Amino acid sequence: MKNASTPANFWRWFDPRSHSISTLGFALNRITALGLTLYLYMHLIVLGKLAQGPQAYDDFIRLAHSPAIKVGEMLVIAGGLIHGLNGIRIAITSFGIGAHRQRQIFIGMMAIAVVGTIIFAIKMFSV
Amino acid sequence: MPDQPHVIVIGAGFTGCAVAHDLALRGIRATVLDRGEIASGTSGRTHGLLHSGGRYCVNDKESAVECIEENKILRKIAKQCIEFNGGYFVALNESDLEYAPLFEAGAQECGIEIEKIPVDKALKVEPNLNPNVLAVYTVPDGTFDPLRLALAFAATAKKNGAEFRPYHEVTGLIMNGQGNVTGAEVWDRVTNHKYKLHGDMVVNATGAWAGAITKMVNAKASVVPTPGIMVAYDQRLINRVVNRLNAPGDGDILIPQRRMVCIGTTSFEVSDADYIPIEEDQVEFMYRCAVELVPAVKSTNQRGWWMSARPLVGSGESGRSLARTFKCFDHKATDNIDGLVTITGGKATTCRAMAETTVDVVCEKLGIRAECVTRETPLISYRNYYLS
Amino acid sequence: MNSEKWNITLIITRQKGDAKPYTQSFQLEVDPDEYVLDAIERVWAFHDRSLVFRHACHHSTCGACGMRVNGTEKLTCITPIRDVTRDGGTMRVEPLRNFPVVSDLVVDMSDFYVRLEQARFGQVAPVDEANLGYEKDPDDGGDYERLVDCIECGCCISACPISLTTPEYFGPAILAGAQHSYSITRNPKLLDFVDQENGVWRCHSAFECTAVCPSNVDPGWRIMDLRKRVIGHRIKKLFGRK
Amino acid sequence: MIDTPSVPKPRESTWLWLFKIISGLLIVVFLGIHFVVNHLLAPQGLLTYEEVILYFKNPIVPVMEVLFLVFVIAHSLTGLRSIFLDLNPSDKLLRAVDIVFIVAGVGFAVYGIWLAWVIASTSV
Repeated sequence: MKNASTPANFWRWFDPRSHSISTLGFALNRITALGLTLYLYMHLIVLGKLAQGPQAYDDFIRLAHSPAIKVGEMLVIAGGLIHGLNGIRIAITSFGIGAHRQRQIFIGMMAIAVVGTIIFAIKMFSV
Repeated sequence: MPDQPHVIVIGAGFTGCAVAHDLALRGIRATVLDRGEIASGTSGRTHGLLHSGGRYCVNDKESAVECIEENKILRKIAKQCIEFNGGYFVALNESDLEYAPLFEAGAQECGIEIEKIPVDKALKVEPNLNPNVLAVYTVPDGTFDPLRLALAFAATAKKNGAEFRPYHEVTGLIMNGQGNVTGAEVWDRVTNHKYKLHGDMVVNATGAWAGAITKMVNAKASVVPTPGIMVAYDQRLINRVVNRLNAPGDGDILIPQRRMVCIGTTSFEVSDADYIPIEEDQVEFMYRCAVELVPAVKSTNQRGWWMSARPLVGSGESGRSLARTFKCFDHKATDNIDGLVTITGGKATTCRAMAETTVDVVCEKLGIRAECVTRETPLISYRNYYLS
Repeated sequence: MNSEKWNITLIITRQKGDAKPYTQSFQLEVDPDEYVLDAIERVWAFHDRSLVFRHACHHSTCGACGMRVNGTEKLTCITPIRDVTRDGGTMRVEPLRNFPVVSDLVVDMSDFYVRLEQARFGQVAPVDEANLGYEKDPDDGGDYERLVDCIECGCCISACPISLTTPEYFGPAILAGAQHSYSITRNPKLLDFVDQENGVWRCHSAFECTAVCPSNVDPGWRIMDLRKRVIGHRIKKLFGRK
Repeated sequence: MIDTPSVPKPRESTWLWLFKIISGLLIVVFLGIHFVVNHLLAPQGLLTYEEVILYFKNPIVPVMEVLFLVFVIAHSLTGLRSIFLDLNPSDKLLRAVDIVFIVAGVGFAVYGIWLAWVIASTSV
């Protein structure tokens, strides 16, 4: 292959220059995927405290009420919504549904993600 | 084979590629030089009409016969590059109708299969045709993809041993002590270095630029670069070529290509074909011509306009009356310079025949006996050109 | 077209041999309705004969002149200067991405052509083999989508974020070509060909290819359709049907 | 002439891709169920140890949570593998990563099932 790939090419997908809106979906999907994976395994480890009895868990939950963690949770919810809704777009277009309208679907999905995140934020911070 | 004769072909248009193809099949080593890539000059910019010969069957029977013969051969050997949907000659006024009997007689004489079909039938097949059409003849016209036709010849030539050096510009010809051409001075524009290339013979297949090459050795080639304008519109309104049924004139052929229709063309002479500016009024004129044949052009957007410089042979007469046939000059005979053969004139449809004639001359001069087999040799896929 | 004149700066990426690429600027007076390729050709004709660029038909039927103009893939022969810059503005022309550069604005498309050949995509076809697409909505450019309008210009490969990451990825035109030839021939070998790491699964639905295609082709949709066909074929095979 | 080549090692095939997509869609479904169940059973949120233990008393909950976990792990690892392919690993490296992913996936799934079992069997 004359145009051989190098691991450095991996970083190229962060390059946002002159791309149409659906590429944003691609980049967002990758970034949220990495973020959510990180969260998932951290979350699993944290839940291990449940096995250590009430003291360990409740101590942790108290810690979780700090604003920093709340913002983190917001990010997880936003990331989950973006990844999930964009994933639905990729899935249905791959099965031949709406491939001609994917751009509109993408915009619609992202609008839902934004609205969903706002609703969660209001709920979370009003408690 | 070290003692295999070596021919340098200048120009990688239709003619140059077809010459290389023919040389390779006859066992002659060919090196093709072009300052651009394949078909970067006139060839790439052709209208793309695979002529049936109908256009020339009244006034230029020699060209018409060449066209129909080569039309049939190309459809056989280069099917991959040709969209063969047929074509129409349509009459739109009394003068066109008066031309019809001449057209019928000419077509018959030249062996072109034409058929007069009812107007309503034609309108059913091509609903965008001018509804006021008075008479319609079908002809075996087709459209070819200009770049890919040249590439198919080049690919096959390459497979058979020819070498292509694109972006290698010939800056001079090498002469020996006897005043004969023995090679070319070349400028490799990719790496920006210059070198000399020696050969047993140089074929000047530069079409409209043939005069620029022969001028390097003070030889003559009576070629007149005769550009014409073409304009493309962004909808595929017809699937068949639509010709105006009349003596060849300006803006009388409308061709479907990809998702477009293209109208052409005009005819005027220039001295240098390197850059030809577009004349605004010609674009508007083409638009009016296109609308006359297919009124729906009004609802389209212009997609592109371009100029293409035909290499017409002969001088002193105006463009339209110059014959569309080709000419092969052996400069030994015309200027007493050995080792240089110029092929020019002609049209894309007849490029294989032009190559055959040229290589016949080359073989005779080199004392090689080899039959031309390009008529029967199918071209391999054009994409193979890019295989190293 | 009118007699309006613009002064623009044309910035061209140059590269010779193995030397490092650099940019060169040219001040040009242009008609804004001229095409970008006309300006480039004029630079070659009147300013610098060493400029190497690929071009043939000058009306979007051959696909030789795909380049990046101000960061977006354009077929320069049909892109009016008016669409990409303004009077006094700049016009930056670079070679396509994701292909090795031969020189200046020319890229090496041999791998691309080999893969198109492997996908058995024959793209000059008479009418009855041509209309295998769909009727596009008027607000999406209208007209009928036909893959035979693909001119192999490489714009989709240059625009594709996956091709940017992985040159081994087949890329939009090739997968679309495989979809087209499969819908004509039903040759299961084509499905095997695309059912792999660098094939149809690598696409991540950015649809850049469809956005930049100068020829009204929708490779994105065709890749999605090909996925559906590969899945259908695999499931049928799983249940022993061919 | 160039023929369509056959591919001996697809590295990513229909099945893996289909698995990724379907597990993704199932996560969406389970997440929906999770929200509904959560809302019905614990409208105040699960903020204390006791609440969690009580929540897990309903037999639907551990089953749902475990299924959800399994699909999330599967989806995350197949997804990570896709991203890893962008680094153009050699076949050997990819095989090693596959093994690590399988071991990690099974490990986390077992751990999650154990955790759910511990919680469900704990009494307040």
